Amino acid sequence: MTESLKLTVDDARDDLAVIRTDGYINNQGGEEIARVAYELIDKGHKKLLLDLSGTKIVNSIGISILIEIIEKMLEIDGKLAFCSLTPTIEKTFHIMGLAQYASIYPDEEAALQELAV
Amino acid sequence: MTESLKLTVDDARDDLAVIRTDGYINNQGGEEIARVAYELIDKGHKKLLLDLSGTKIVNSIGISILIEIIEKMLEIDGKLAFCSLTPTIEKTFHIMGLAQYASIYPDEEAALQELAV
Amino acid sequence: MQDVTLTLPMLPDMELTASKTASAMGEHIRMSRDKIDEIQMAVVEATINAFEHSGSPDRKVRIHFHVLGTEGDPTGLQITVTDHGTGIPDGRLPMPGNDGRKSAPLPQKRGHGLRIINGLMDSVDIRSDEQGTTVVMTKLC
Amino acid sequence: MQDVTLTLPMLPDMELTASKTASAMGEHIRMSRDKIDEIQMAVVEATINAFEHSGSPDRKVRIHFHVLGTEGDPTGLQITVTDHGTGIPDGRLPMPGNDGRKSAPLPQKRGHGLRIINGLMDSVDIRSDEQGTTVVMTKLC
Ligand SMILES: Nc1ncnc2c1ncn2[C@@H]1O[C@H](COP(=O)(O)OP(=O)(O)O)[C@@H](O)[C@H]1O
Ligand SMILES: Nc1ncnc2c1ncn2[C@@H]1O[C@H](COP(=O)(O)OP(=O)(O)O)[C@@H](O)[C@H]1O
Repeated sequence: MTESLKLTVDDARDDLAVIRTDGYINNQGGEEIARVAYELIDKGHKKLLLDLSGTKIVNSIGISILIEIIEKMLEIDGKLAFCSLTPTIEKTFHIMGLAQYASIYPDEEAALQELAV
Repeated sequence: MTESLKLTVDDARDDLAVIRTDGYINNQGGEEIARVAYELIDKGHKKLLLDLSGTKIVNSIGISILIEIIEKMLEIDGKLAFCSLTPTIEKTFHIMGLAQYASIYPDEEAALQELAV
Repeated sequence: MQDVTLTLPMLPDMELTASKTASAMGEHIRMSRDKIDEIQMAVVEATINAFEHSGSPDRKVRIHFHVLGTEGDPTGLQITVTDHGTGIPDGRLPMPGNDGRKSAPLPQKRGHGLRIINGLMDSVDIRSDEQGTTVVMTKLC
Repeated sequence: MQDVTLTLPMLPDMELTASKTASAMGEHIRMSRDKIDEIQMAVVEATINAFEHSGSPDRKVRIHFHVLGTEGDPTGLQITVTDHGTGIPDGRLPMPGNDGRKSAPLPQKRGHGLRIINGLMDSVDIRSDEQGTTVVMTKLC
């Protein structure tokens, strides 16, 4: 009975994988992202970029699950980054203290330039 | 205090002009379309194509004003046609009896092919 | 249990608030986009009718969204639009087989709202008296 | 006069209905897209708090949208989210200067909702007791 988040994964690069979201990041949406992220980590990807250009709305429960992914990434000395946030979602990430632990880029191009080194 | 409809006009052709709508066609929206249509008629355009691809919602008051444009067109032996309607707007045009007096095309390309002769 | 109610002031374009709520409800029960669009159009028509014709002294329209079926298995949406106006005058309700217009050379301009609602929804029930008007319309998934 | 009320059942994703209504209201008074987005996010947080924490026996949340200023010159939107639950436990309200977390090596996962509402809206007033919780939040145009 919930509107489901759609995810597409681009794991063509060795180290870095991109997850693109489309829809609402609520509880289930966050869990779906985590599931995909852990699969990518298991496959050896140490850098993940979450492209939220298709996401116009989130809630703090969904984002709390993204914080779990950040924890996991810090454990394995990896990195989770975000791009293409709406101004409100970016503000929310700052309020939640997430921006200290994860880089935020304006778009995929800018993110890839910095991450793919 | 109303969300205003945006219109763009393509009157590069001699006989035929295209009006593209973006937004809600309510009372004011219909009147705005009529104002632009009458200007184009005054400039000598005898065929008008209304491209509603940017309109997802209409109301019957707005559409009643489009019927006035059809009347005007019949008077001057001209033609008003529509394209790019959502299935619901097309259904509504049929219920209102509009489809008998104005041609409806799937998109601008199909409309121009038939109208620009 | 799954009911949503919305009370709107009679102000320009407030019907869009009703149609957006209808859309959210339709998405909630995973209706197809086309059916949701039809519901949105019908809700707009019922709401502007109350705005334009009811003459309701409280200048409010109440819209009730009721999910048919169960929470796990919703089967449709029933929407009730209520005003406390003066009611629909006799003879204004569209009759089956009488589409409200003579064989005119041109389509009639106004008087389509109730027929649009009938045409787009699966079932429509209108109750109207001097206390006001209630339009109950149903769309199945 | 320009008030809209919405009563929602406590069901998954029903907060989106509230946020869509908020969006329609913001558009109605021609607020900027960014401000509308902030309102939508704050309304989602206040609504899911009521869903998740209130324990309200009627399993309903009431949301009231009030346009500030006059009809011709709206100056903002005041949104009140009310539940009839058990209230916010003492010590859970975020305090100014106390952002609710110690200087931890990681951001805390939960407990951000009320701070998000405070951060995104222009003013927020929370009243809560054993009869329930009312969050009043205002955003100026
Ligand atoms: N909520 C209402 N209250 C009072 N009268 C109504 C209401 N809805 C419809 N009517 C009456 O029924 C007539 C037909 O309505 P409708 O089919 O929607 O067409 P229109 O709104 O274009 O007149 C209206 O002209 C009005 O007299
Ligand atoms: N409507 C409510 N009814 C009862 N308790 C509430 C309500 N809203 C918030 N709370 C309490 O305040 C705490 C903090 O809420 P919040 O800042 O939104 O973070 P979170 O929802 O992640 O816990 C909640 O854990 C809950 O105990």
